[in-house]
Amino acid sequence: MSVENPAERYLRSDRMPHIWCPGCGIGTTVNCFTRAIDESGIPMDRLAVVSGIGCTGRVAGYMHVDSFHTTHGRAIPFATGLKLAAPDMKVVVYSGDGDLFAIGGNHFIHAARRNLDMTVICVNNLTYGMTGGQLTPTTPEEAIASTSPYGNFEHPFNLPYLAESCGAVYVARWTTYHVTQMKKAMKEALLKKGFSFVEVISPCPTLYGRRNRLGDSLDEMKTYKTRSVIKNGADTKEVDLGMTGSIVVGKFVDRERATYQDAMEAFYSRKLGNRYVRASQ
Amino acid sequence: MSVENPAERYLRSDRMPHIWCPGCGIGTTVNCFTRAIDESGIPMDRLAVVSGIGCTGRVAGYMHVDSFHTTHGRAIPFATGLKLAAPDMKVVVYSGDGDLFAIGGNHFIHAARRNLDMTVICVNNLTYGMTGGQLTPTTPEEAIASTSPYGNFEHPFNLPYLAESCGAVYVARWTTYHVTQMKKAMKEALLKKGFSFVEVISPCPTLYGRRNRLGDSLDEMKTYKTRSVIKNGADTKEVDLGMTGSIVVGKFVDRERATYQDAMEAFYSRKLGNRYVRASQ
Amino acid sequence: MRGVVVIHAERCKGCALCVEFCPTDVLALSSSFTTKGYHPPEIVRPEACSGCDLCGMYCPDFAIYGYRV
Amino acid sequence: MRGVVVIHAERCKGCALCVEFCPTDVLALSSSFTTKGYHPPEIVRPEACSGCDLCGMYCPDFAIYGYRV
Amino acid sequence: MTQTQIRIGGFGGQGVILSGIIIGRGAAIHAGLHATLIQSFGPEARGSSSSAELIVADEPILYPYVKDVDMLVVLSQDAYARFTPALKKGGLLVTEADLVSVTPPVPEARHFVVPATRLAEEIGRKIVLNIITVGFFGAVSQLIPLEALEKAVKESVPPGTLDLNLRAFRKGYEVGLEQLAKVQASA
Amino acid sequence: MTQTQIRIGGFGGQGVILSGIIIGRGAAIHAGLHATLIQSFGPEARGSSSSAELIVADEPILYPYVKDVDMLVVLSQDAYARFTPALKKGGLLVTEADLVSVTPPVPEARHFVVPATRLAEEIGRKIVLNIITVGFFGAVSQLIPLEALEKAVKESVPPGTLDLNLRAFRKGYEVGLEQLAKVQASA
Amino acid sequence: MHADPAGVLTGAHFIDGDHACCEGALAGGCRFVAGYPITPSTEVVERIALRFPEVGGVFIQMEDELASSIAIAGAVWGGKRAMTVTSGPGFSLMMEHIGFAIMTETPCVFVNVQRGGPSTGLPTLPAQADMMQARWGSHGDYELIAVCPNSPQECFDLTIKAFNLAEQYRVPVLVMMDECVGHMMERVIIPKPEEIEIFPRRWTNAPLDEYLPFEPGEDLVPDMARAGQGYRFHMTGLTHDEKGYPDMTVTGQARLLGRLIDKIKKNAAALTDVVEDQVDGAEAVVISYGITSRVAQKAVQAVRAKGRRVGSLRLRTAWPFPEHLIRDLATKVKVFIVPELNFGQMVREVERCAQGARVVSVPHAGGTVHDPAIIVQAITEALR
Amino acid sequence: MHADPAGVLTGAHFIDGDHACCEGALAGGCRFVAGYPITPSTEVVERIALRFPEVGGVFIQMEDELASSIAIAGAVWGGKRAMTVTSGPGFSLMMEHIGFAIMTETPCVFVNVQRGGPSTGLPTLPAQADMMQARWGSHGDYELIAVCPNSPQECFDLTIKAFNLAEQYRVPVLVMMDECVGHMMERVIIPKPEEIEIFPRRWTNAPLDEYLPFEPGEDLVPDMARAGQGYRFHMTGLTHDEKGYPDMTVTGQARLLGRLIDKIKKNAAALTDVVEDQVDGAEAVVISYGITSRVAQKAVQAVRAKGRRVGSLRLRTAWPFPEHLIRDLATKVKVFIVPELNFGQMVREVERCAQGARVVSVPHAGGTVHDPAIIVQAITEALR
Ligand SMILES: Cc1ncc(C[n+]2csc(CCOP(=O)(O)OP(=O)(O)O)c2C)c(N)n1
Ligand SMILES: Cc1ncc(C[n+]2csc(CCOP(=O)(O)OP(=O)(O)O)c2C)c(N)n1
Ligand code: SF4
Ligand code: SF4
Ligand code: SF4
Ligand code: SF4
Ligand code: SF4
Ligand code: SF4
Ligand SMILES: [Mg+2]
Ligand SMILES: [Mg+2]
Repeated sequence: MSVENPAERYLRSDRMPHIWCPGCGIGTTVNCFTRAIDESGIPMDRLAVVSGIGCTGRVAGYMHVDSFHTTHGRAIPFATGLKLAAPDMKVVVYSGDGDLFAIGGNHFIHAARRNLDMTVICVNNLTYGMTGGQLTPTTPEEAIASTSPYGNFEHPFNLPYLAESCGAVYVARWTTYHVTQMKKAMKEALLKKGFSFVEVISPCPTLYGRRNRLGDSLDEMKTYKTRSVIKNGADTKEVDLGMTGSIVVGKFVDRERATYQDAMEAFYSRKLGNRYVRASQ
Repeated sequence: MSVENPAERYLRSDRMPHIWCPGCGIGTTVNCFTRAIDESGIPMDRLAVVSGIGCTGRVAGYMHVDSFHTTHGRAIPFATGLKLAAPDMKVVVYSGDGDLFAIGGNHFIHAARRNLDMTVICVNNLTYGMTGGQLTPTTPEEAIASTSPYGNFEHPFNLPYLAESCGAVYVARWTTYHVTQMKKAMKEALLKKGFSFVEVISPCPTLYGRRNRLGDSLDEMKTYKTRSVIKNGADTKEVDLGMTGSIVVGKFVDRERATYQDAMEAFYSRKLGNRYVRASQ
Repeated sequence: MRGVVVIHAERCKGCALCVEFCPTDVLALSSSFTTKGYHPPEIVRPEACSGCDLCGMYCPDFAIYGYRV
Repeated sequence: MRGVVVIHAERCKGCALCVEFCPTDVLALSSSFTTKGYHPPEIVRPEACSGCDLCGMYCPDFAIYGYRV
Repeated sequence: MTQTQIRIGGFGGQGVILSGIIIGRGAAIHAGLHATLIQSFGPEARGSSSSAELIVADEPILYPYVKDVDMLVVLSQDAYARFTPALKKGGLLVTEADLVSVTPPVPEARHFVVPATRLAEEIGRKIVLNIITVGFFGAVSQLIPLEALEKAVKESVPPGTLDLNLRAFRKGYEVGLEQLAKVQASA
Repeated sequence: MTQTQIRIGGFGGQGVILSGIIIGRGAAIHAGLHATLIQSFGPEARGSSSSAELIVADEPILYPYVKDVDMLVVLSQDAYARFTPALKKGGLLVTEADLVSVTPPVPEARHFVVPATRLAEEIGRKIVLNIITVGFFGAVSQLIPLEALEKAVKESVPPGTLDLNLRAFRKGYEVGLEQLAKVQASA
Repeated sequence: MHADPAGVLTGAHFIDGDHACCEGALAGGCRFVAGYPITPSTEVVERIALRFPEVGGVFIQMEDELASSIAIAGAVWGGKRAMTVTSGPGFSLMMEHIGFAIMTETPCVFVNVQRGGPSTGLPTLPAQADMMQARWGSHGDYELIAVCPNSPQECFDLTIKAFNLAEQYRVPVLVMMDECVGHMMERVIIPKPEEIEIFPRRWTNAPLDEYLPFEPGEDLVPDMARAGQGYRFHMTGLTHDEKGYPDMTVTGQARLLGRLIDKIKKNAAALTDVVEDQVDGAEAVVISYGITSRVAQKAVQAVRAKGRRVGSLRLRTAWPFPEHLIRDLATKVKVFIVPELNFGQMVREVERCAQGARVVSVPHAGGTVHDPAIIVQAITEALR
Repeated sequence: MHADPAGVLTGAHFIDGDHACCEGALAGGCRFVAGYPITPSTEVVERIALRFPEVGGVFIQMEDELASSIAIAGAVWGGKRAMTVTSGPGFSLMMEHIGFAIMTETPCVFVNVQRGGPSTGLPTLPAQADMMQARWGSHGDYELIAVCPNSPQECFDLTIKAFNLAEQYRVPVLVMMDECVGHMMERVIIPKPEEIEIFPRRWTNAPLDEYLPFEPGEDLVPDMARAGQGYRFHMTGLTHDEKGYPDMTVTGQARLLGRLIDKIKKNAAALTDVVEDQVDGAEAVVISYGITSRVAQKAVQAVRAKGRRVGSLRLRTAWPFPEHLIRDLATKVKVFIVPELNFGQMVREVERCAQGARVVSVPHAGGTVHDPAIIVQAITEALR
């Protein structure tokens, strides 16, 4: 008996090989994502993946579902329109740290605030991969990037804290070393109603790793293994990341709050009674 | 003996009367601001006020200091350039809730993250005054606005929490009822090194007040008086605002962290030694 | 310590904040109109003024202020 | 329960993650090259494979997977 | 082509624009005429002055702004000062009795005074001042049939306030007719 | 005008672009010639192939891309396959000894084989493969004076690695000269 | 197809252009609007917010114009007809997403109620100074469609038309209003639903595994799918092939851009929507659009009254510019007179097509409309 | 004034256009750069990040292009010469702030390294398809200056020039590079500091209480103050008067915009920077700019070799378009040939000025440069 690669049916096999560098963590996250979809039981035709621009932004193009490669930073507002127009779809935004939190930061905080029913997966490789390894808002202090050639002196975002403070109902962080936990978090996020956020710390050996002398992908994965501390339910205030020191991972937030759409429908029903006409796809 | 209006020297008297409606809280905040400058001892020629667009955005135009009326949402990045180019200036961003947190949200979170040395004063009247009273990201649930004619079902930002989670070193909230405390907070913010944030809940009787049947400005001020609870040092997580219920006010955050400029200078000095040339105005 | 309050009636838009929040009830809205049609405050208990300038800080129109003498 | 591991060598870019993180040391990097010049993994202890698919989840290139039989 | 240029001015909150809309609607929807209404506003004008420019004509209107005013209705002193200079010789001028003092006077106008504030107080709601004025204007201008205006009032006010507003409208019309009669008698 | 179109191809990490830059710099800065270098890259090419298009001429260069290759240096099989078709008849072809198998052969090329990998191993640092190649190319092409190239090498490598690189460069040049001599002898 | 009765407020209304635009959108089948307030366009979305819950539409006030202008693209691919509404500064922020809609062939409508610029300018006063921006404001090469209403009635009519053209050509269509028509109230007749033609979305009926989302039909326009139908399609703002996959090659670029441009350019004649008035045999022709066309018409009438043969050509579709028409006219008339509320924008197109015929620009800085006398004078001088 | 030696890397360098642009900025006195990475412009800011700490400059990588494009305005008013750098998609996001810089007369430099569009398009390949966007991409009416380098050397030279023109006219100046010149390495000669002319900021020397920040001098350009000098000035993107106070009136608009446009338009001749080659007596003239001008020159040489009299006119300043020059030439030559890496943008300006002379567009979708043979063919056919 032979079994197909479990990732295969979720991929556009005609587009393989993908463009990612050897050992790039993005592929690992996608691999876990395909298994998470599988386990979630969400039918492929009900799933849409939306990406911005970046190495991670190419994920949409490799997923064999309705998939949208939008503009830099705007995956979330595109997904907002998509989700509100097609409420039966499970909409996943899959993008990079720069895309989601530099140029796209405003959309993230507003979507979290509104509790839009979508999952945001951020492959946080601590740099802008696609454009050649510049500083991002998540680059740790001291790290070298092409636009911080002497090292970074900016304080980076603590993404789980930001997500929680804006209202995300599910927040988890893992590294690409934690494949089973990452898969589980992705699955939970997919099944969660409301704005769920999964951050995956991921190697970019070609740029971030090389510039910061972290070795190849495998070396970096080993570092993740030693640096990571699993603290489910940790106070997100305390999960800042540095160049060294521990990487706190785990499921940090899992709470309930009415989604934008549910709040809207309940509200209009209450205010307008049967004058209210629900949107249909 | 006759004494001049203490506000007068800080105002462009040739532009009075201003455009704000009778009872509009913006003028009250400006009045307090003039006294705060006075008490701070910061020379007027060392102070710059930068505003975005909105009723509050007009503040820059009335302040008799170097003053910049920029574009909607972009006061903070303008101020960033100004401050980095003229590090001797005390730069104050004075703008509305919509300007700073709808279109301008990304700049706020990044400036707070970087701990840019500036003071941001937000007149939060819970609506877009200038354009006729639309929903903002701070409009409480249930409130009527011209774009939420049946009431608002979006969850608003909790601004102090957002500011703290991004890294602001000083965070306070008052209402226009709390003139002395507001003045003190503004003064403290002016004298604080780093990214300081003062939120002032303020009446917009013409639009927000009228649509939500809150009476005139005086009525709203009385409500502030009864609804407000002073909790200095409160956990910002707990200071959400609703249509009714308490308005938690006070100084919430006051901490130390290297500013962007200090971090930059220290960093380059360390890395480049005397090859580093400090920027001069 | 005593205070003085100064009213710049032509700037006033009659919101009555100064009247309401003067701690010693120095002020009342006048029945007269400004040229723009607003009722400005008038000083009804000058002797009670402490010059605390609360009216000044409340006034949205820079139309009043107090000072100590 | 036993497992099977399948390698799609032409997709492999030789990062060795599968080799490193296989819990039962089933894999080793081969000394042969793919046409792109990478060393793909080879199965050195087939009998030890549990089919856990950890290699599959780690692989950034969808070049390997395991399953239980 | 006959074209009537109308300006209605007052201060914010008086419902000046709504009165313009009612007259426009009456003309354009119920009287088979053409009407174009433009409201003048700007951020500087917030809460202070407010005015509507209305053109009523028997043919499509091309130029949309009012330049030479045929009929002027003013509900504030400020509006009186600002808008009377553009009133044509022999034009219709309606001023509110309590809010506007006719200084300097406009010698060659056909001048009517609407006691809108007083009538509104009689009716019991100050807010209907503008609807009274519409009625009054309808009568003294004789520009648009009564029924057309009345239909427009019905369509333009919140349903719950319909009775009140219709009373106000009719009262204004009535008083207007009386004054018109007086003037015509004296003419 | 004399113009030489050069293509240098290999895979990412081999320093192919740098070798192009050194030759270009040698020509443009130290040999009184003109040189234009363009690197071909794209997101799809990440980490795999890498190539430089270099034109050296005695007049300003107008068209910047290489179309008909006068001189081709390939350090990977992939580059060999992709770039040999554009090599002009009688053009210069330099292939790396261990990395490129000359199949299919290019009959009418002046073909040289640089044992760069082996020489690099001898020198002790695999990374100087590209500098060896530059030296070798300098010798067999005779396009740019030795001194010019050597100055360019000096300016183009990190100061700490200067000695190493100069050794590599000279080694490559030496081996190139030897081969050139052999060919010329046999011609 | 005819309009969905739910959205059609049949009857005669006395409303302004902003409100009429909203009703046009509703009648045109729009069921998703993302917007961000800005004077003088806000009334459109305010009315949408009021009307949508009763017709099954979704309105969301986004955090900014960047978000609004791409949320509509998301909604379109979710199956809705969608629009956003803005004015100058917001329009400038939408430029990237106009390009994205063009590249991804996302049918959608952008309404720009023009006010005085540049920058914050004159927020409450009219201008027509975003006409060239409408054509050229996004990076890269493209063609699109822009319509110019001159009355509230046309704000209604042309908004419906905009939705139809967007669907027909799979292109963003711009409704270039101005503050004057936007805030001007006039009679607007809304017809019965069955009198309103709707160009439906070009839904594909290809079998699930045969569909190529960017394979053009004969008219160069591909059929469309929406999320959730099982097509599992991909789209990207990168240069792409028929499958929607990135194809970042010189030939890929030439093929894709060539088609995106041709699908509009080759249909320029069909897209031409002008109102001609006594153009045949005219010595001079006044070319105008939007609110200025009404003032111009007044001027034309005045000049005709003095016995001169002056024609008037009004552009209801500004882009694509009716080049063929002007080139043709240029051989027949002496002079074109082009009044606009700007320093001379569309007049440049006229100049381009004039081939030696004289062209007189009648610019205006905006804030109000031309004094008709100025146009009369320009015509008169031009005819001298 | 001459360049500050600290920023001038005198000597001969073999560098690409992006790096040369960075060195031009440094030599041109730029001491503040705010940027956001985007291919193919990123190398400019990467080099800036490396170089600035040693010359007293401040570089900040902002959160997006909106922020970058206004942070530079802040820095300018803080006293610095400032620039931002981007490419197509980022340029689209900067449109609002180009307008803001125009309205507030903020001297600053925007570099756009053009790549294939629209939308994400061809990120790593060249195009010249943002030329019209450069002129028209922001809302409202305005004029600005745009220069077009055709080599790394010119990337250096014209970046200095851009800073000088920005200061002289108090206007944003656009450096319209393309991916090809940006990534092409050639010899770049950086002169000695004392050989580099710097147009200093037009600092006011008015007494503190007499300064009117927007009162123009004779050349229509006002003198400037910076924050902290005690002038306590105000500036706004609203239509404003000489004091910088809002003046939202029809006359205020006409006065301000009239001046902002005239200060460029009236100096169009002075701003014209073209390279003419055998234009006198030519039957045909090829008009080109940027990288295309090199390919065009090759083609021109080929045609001349066949004995035809073909001239070449290269635009180093694209905007303001040298209208007077083309109008004049149009009376002398039979035909203009305009090759560009776009579907025909600057050619429209040529058409506009051609007054009946023939104009042949030689478009190209981009991704590479023209094959010179195509241009040769176009010239040959045009001359037939
Ligand atoms: C408006 C705009 N600005 C900039 C870019 C250039 N750009 C493309 S991807 C990218 C950064 C990507 O970083 P990240 O999101 O972290 O993704 P990664 O490549 O690291 O996965 C940038 C800046 C762009 N495409 N569009
Ligand atoms: C790019 C852009 N979008 C929209 C606007 C319109 N606009 C002007 S002010 C404003 C909202 C102001 O709200 P807020 O900041 O809360 O200030 P307030 O008027 O309430 O004091 C908006 C949306 C604009 N000027 N520019
Ligand atoms: S550049 Fe970095 S993030 Fe991008 S594919 Fe390569 S390793 Fe991955
Ligand atoms: S609209 Fe509201 S916020 Fe604006 S001036 Fe009036 S009261 Fe103040
Ligand atoms: S100064 Fe103080 S006491 Fe005097 S009137 Fe003002 S508020 Fe009252
Ligand atoms: S607070 Fe100011 S505006 Fe209000 S009533 Fe008193 S003086 Fe007048
Ligand atoms: S399936 Fe599990 S046990 Fe088998 S090779 Fe893969 S990782 Fe090892
Ligand atoms: S993890 Fe995948 S790519 Fe890496 S060595 Fe194993 S099979 Fe190859
Ligand atoms: Mg990243
Ligand atoms: Mg507000």
